[in-house]
Amino acid sequence: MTPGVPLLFSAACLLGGVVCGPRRARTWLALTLAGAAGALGAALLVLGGAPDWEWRHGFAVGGETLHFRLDGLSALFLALLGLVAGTGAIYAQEYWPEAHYPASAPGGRSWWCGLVLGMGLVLVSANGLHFLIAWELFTVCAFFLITLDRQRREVRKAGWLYLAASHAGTVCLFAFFATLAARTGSWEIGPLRGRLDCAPLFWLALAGFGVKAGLFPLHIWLPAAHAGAPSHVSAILSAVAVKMGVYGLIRFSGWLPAPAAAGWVVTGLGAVSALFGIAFALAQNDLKRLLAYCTVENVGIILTGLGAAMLGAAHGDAPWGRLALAGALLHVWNHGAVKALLFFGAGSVLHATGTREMSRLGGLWRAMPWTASLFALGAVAIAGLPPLNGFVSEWLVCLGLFDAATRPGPSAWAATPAAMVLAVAGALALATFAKAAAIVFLGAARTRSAEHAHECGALMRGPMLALAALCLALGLAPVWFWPAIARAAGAWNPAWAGREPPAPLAILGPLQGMLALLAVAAAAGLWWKSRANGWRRGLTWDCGYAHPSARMQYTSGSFAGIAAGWFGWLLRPERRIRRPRGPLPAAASWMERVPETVLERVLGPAGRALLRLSSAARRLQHGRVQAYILYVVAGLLAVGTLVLLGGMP
Amino acid sequence: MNETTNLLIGIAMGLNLLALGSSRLPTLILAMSAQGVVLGLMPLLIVEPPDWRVLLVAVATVAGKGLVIPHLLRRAMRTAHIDREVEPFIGFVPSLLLGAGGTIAAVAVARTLPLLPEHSGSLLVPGSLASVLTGFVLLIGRAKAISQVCGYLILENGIYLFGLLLIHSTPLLVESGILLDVTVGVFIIGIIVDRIQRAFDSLDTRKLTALRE
Amino acid sequence: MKELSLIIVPLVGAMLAAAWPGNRTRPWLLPLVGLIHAALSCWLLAAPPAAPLGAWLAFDALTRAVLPAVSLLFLVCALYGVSYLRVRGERSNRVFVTALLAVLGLLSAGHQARHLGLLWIATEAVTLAAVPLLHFNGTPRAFEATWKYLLIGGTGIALSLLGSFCLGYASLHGGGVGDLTFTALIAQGRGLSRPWVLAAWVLLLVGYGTKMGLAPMHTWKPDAYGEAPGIVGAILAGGVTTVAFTAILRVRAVVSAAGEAAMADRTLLALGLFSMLVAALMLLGTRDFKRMLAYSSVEHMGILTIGAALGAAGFWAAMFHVWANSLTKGALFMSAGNLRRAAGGRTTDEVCGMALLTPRSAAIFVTGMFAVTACPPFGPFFSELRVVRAAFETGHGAAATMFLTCLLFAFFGLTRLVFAIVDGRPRRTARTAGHHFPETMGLVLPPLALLGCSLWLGLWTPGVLRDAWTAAASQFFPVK
Amino acid sequence: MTLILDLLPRFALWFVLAPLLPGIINKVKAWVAGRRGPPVLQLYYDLARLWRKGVVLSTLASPGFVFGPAVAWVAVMGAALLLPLGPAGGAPGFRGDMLVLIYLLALARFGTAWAAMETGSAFEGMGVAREVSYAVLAEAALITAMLALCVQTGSTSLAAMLAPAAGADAALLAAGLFVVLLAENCRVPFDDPNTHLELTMIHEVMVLDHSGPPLAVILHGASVKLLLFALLLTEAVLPVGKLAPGVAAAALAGGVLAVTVGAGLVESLLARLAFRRVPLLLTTAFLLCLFALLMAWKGGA
Repeated sequence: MTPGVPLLFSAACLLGGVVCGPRRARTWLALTLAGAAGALGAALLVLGGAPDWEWRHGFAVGGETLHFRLDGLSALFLALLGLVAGTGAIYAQEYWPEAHYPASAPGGRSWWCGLVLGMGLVLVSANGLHFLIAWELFTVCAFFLITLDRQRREVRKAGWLYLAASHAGTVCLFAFFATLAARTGSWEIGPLRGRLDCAPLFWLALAGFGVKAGLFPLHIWLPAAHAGAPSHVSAILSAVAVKMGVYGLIRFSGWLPAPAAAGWVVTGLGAVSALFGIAFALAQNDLKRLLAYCTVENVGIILTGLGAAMLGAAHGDAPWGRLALAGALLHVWNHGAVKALLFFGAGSVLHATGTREMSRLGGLWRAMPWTASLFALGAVAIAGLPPLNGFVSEWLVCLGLFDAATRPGPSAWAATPAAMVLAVAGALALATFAKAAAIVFLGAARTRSAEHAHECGALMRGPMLALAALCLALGLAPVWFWPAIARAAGAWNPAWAGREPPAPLAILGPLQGMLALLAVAAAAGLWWKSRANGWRRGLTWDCGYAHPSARMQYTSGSFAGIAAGWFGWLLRPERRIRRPRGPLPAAASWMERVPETVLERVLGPAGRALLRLSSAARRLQHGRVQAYILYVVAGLLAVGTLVLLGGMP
Repeated sequence: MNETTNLLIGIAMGLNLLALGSSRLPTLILAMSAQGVVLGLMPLLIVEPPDWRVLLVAVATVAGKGLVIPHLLRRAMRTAHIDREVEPFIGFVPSLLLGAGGTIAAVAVARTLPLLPEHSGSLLVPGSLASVLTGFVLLIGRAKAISQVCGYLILENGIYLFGLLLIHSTPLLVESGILLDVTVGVFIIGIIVDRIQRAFDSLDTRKLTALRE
Repeated sequence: MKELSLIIVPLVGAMLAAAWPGNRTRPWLLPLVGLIHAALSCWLLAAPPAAPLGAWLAFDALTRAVLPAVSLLFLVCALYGVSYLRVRGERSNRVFVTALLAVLGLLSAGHQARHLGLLWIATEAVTLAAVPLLHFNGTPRAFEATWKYLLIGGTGIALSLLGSFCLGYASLHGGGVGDLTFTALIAQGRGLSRPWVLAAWVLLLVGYGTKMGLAPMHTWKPDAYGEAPGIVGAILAGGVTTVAFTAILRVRAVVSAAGEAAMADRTLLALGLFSMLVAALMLLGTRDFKRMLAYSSVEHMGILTIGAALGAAGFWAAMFHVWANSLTKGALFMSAGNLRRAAGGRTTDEVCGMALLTPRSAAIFVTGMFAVTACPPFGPFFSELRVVRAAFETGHGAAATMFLTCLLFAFFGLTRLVFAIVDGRPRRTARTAGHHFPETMGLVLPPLALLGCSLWLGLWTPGVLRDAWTAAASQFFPVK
Repeated sequence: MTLILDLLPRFALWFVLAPLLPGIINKVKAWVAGRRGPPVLQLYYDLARLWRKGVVLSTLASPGFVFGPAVAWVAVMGAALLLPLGPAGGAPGFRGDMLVLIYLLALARFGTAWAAMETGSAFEGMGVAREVSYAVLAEAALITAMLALCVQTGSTSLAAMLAPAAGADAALLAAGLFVVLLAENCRVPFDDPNTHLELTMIHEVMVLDHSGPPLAVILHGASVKLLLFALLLTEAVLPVGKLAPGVAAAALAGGVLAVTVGAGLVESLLARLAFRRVPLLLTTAFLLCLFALLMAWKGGA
């Protein structure tokens, strides 16, 4: 079967979903699931070995005839899209039901299908104009999804920020595609590796796609949007929408010749994103903001891999480049699955307690054992710990970097610091997720709402279980997924096509399996032994405090304090402290907020300067007609001067 | 004939200065209408012998600019009970200086422009430029709506003067169309001035600044 | 004959309206005439008549490429106007309907004029005919806006008259007979006297630029658009400005024939970019959503001007943009009018929560906002992207960068303002006003139809339009 | 099958020998202080006793309180098995196994941290916060050391990396790794295993609430980790891969013993650092490793 059939089916179902979304929730769910399954099916067909699907039709949209293409690279992202779209749709049934959100739930369903459709079209478009249409379609749909809860001011602000930042990126893409079209004479996009004059365009793509990908320092929109959006939306945003930016970068770095410095810059930006993203994540108190910053980190890891791959490609298609690229591509999947799982988990917590602030949570494992254990699994995976999937891809990327570092040559100079930064970022990620999982789920409940939490229902649990299973599978049997990765890598650089997995990956799988098995066995054994020895329950000893109270627990701020302090120059936390004074101190308090530094310290002042300029310009429109006529005269003189100056040869 | 036309144009330029220097609105209106009449007579001098179409244009101009429009403006002035420009944006002395300087500059600029031999000795181009400039100074520098209308009309006079360069080649249809448009335009301006007087109870454009950023 | 009917039918309609006795039935003349006009112009679009060379009035390629857009816009506005005037039943609409029809007739004349003087007459007449439309509301603010419109517009139009004379003199001085038809002027070409051509270009550009609303001559626009009824704003922004634009294009052709194409393009580009910059800065801070539309119009006039400066491809894109902008802007003006009346205010200080109060108009307004800021798949996206591409093709990278930056800033301003109005909870006073003003089909369907047209234009630009634009482009940029 | 046959004896070796090291350190400290000190085998006794004891569980704790130590122990053991034992070589031995080793240590850290956080105790939270934070710097130093070894040998497999001796940079590497060893194993000057002031502890404070078999597993895991680092340091510096099996075994044992004694001496002679000075020392270790890397590069080029 050609992949076109499920794709067409999928598009039809999603269109149906857009139409019937507002009215019929059940039909919508069926259609969305069918659409997601269709997309997934098409992607798996291609990844499984079917030839690239290419389809042209004389029918013109916007003056350009239809041209679609599904190759290994787009199929890789399409599979992720199908997965998250389906699970998210199910999750939303319980998380954002009509009964609680009568105003926004119906619209939300249509936007969801629109978003999925838009992203799908981005992936299969082989025409720049259509690519841009689909790009903007999904951007706008995502905006309306982020602002589903638009009665809340913070959500509206976050939505606008997203829209504005996205548009800034889109404008770069306008320039990118327009220049590309101007240079090649056609809107068609495809492999142009020989057109060396197109190489500088990569910088435009980097800026345009970098905004969407959340590359530091273009990530400004990301935390607020992810935190404010409903959790199923956050999940698809982080798992897939952000990856569209990554897709664009990978796609066009593969199709266009890259400038000489591109590999260096991408590696550097990736490493910086990874480090700073996770530093910000560690300092957050808002669970969903933490996850959002963690997305910045993971995109950084992916791009570090991509940058190394570009360096490798530039240095005679070095094999280590292939390793790094494979790691980056696999990390796209891994991060997608894990981050969707984590956002679903965070949504479950939010649903049960009504707050995202970690300092108001705690001890949730008792009420929500499923959510707690699945979130823990996700935390281990995203921190890149064996035996789960996050480790496999990070390991591949690092291996590529290490291999590059051991070869003499200039690329070693890029790979070595990148490897070190990734290691540090990994350690910080561990701290971040130890904190997130522990503060939220372990210990005692810090507030009443946390005390009275409840476990989520089957419709929310099911998608989480599915994603967790996928994480396990990706971690324990990476070799199964290798052909897909190899296919995508071959689409990026034909020199790296080839299905045989790199030798160490074949060993890593069984090793991880053994490790998992042993861990489970050891855990069970220790559990059994402890029980056999006899146990009794008592208050936390804590060196003898008689009345440990929930407020004495370490909070997210105190947990992150040490490491966040090292990044104080970057994070610039705002503190409001009332210290206890005197022998009988009044109430003391400590409030800390970690601002989005780039947004509030850099773009904020720049924006205010722009607004000042604007208000200066607006003062010229002061209502006196005499001055207006003076402006006409001034215009006359200016044009006259221009003509006179131009007249002089 | 150049001497006579130049004399008339000289008078028109003098009237410009009168319009710039006077604080009294009746004087301003008078200067404007007198200029209109003077210019209206010009085609009769330029085209020899004057044919019926030139006659028509001349009569229409004199009637429009010399009679109808001044009448409208005087009426508006009377209903608004104003006869003075009190606080202009550009004072009278600076206006005069600007006007005089502008006139000199107009003569200077006109010298550099390439002209047909039959126009080379004429004051048509400098006169036209001087009037346009005067019109702009009045439009920019005066606060009363009536003064601005006068300024606009002086601007039109200047353009009319320039149009005389083309009097041989412009077809009647175009000429009369232009004339009609100008007349209707001024008529409508008159109506709006009247409406403004009723709506704001004043003709001071300083009060017309509600629409702003 | 059909060409002349385009002018005569609306003018006859205007006379009929002036004489028509019934205040309730008179508005139906608008769609009637609009329909005839649209049918005629579509017919002419599909089957263009031969344009005689020396004629003063002709339906040439440029007219064919632009006038049907105006016609279509007018038809939809007329349909809206019927419902609108029913809402405003308390006022006599005799002058309004008459003037509106006269504007249509004069616009058609202006578009077809191939004589500089005639073009000037038509433009001036349109300016004057629009005056009663502007102060239809009869408020002091409306009179103030009209005053400014008249004075600034009058100044501009006077300058363009001076420019026309200069061009005539250029012909005389160059040894011609002073024939002001474009055909003759272009034929004289390099024979035109260069200094006078340059002077004429400056004056005509600034003069018609004032009419078009290019910065810094745009100052009348926010006042006029802000105070006029939405439908008038739509016709001013989508119709009257296009006459001025085509006038500039025709003059540019003369200047180009005189060998000054590079200079003309440079000034057009500078003026267009400056307009975009000013509009973007204004949009960033303005708080009044009707004035916002005016500034957006300034921005789009800048885009047209830039397109006109970028050779054949840019010209083609500009033709496209005339259509896209007219139709989209029309939808915005109408829905803004609905919002304005339902909310009883116009600034963000007074208005919010319109999505709850008038959901349909608000949805159209938001969609139109996205459309007009070049979000696909609406028309403006395609046209603006083509302008950008043309800029890169002709090596104007810096101009394209500035163009895109201005677009971005304008987007910031527009979205901020629009969402401030649409989101949130409506104020109590506005809620009661909303009950007096239900969204009837007649007030919602026309803007929706325009948006539909904009969408259709973008996604499936009809072949006949492409042909028309190509023909216009090849008329002005003959293939060497 | 051969793999398992190969792994089993090594596992036994690690399992049995590891608890010896803390005993040696304590003995050294006692000698320096002029005391007799606890027997070298003290930890064995402790472990055996703990293994038989009952467990007190905090009312707040979930099953993760018990699972955490188990996972951590498996991870440390796994990491240990990846390390080649000189002549015995690395059992699986594949490219990139040194990264697996580092990440397994991280997993172990996650396990113990998780278990500590279970109790909701402020002290344990404090310990975990310190542990995971200082690990960031320690890991930077460790990975740099690994990079230096990789660059030197041109390989990313532990067996190949550790076979030859480190070159000119051996001293730098040894110093850096030694500091990392002290930090990762919570020895003086980073932590004081013998202190009773909870506010100043890292590792010990994390296990405050553990008891019985879980505590035994934690303590055993800690000793394995100590041995692992000692061995890593030794193998990085000595050319064990190039020696005859017997000599190599002796060299290894001697090296480990020297490192252990060194740790004991440091512990006797130095006081615990103030916490705000800890990052400084770790950064110094990182810089030492970085210089080693640079020298390795220079040697390679």
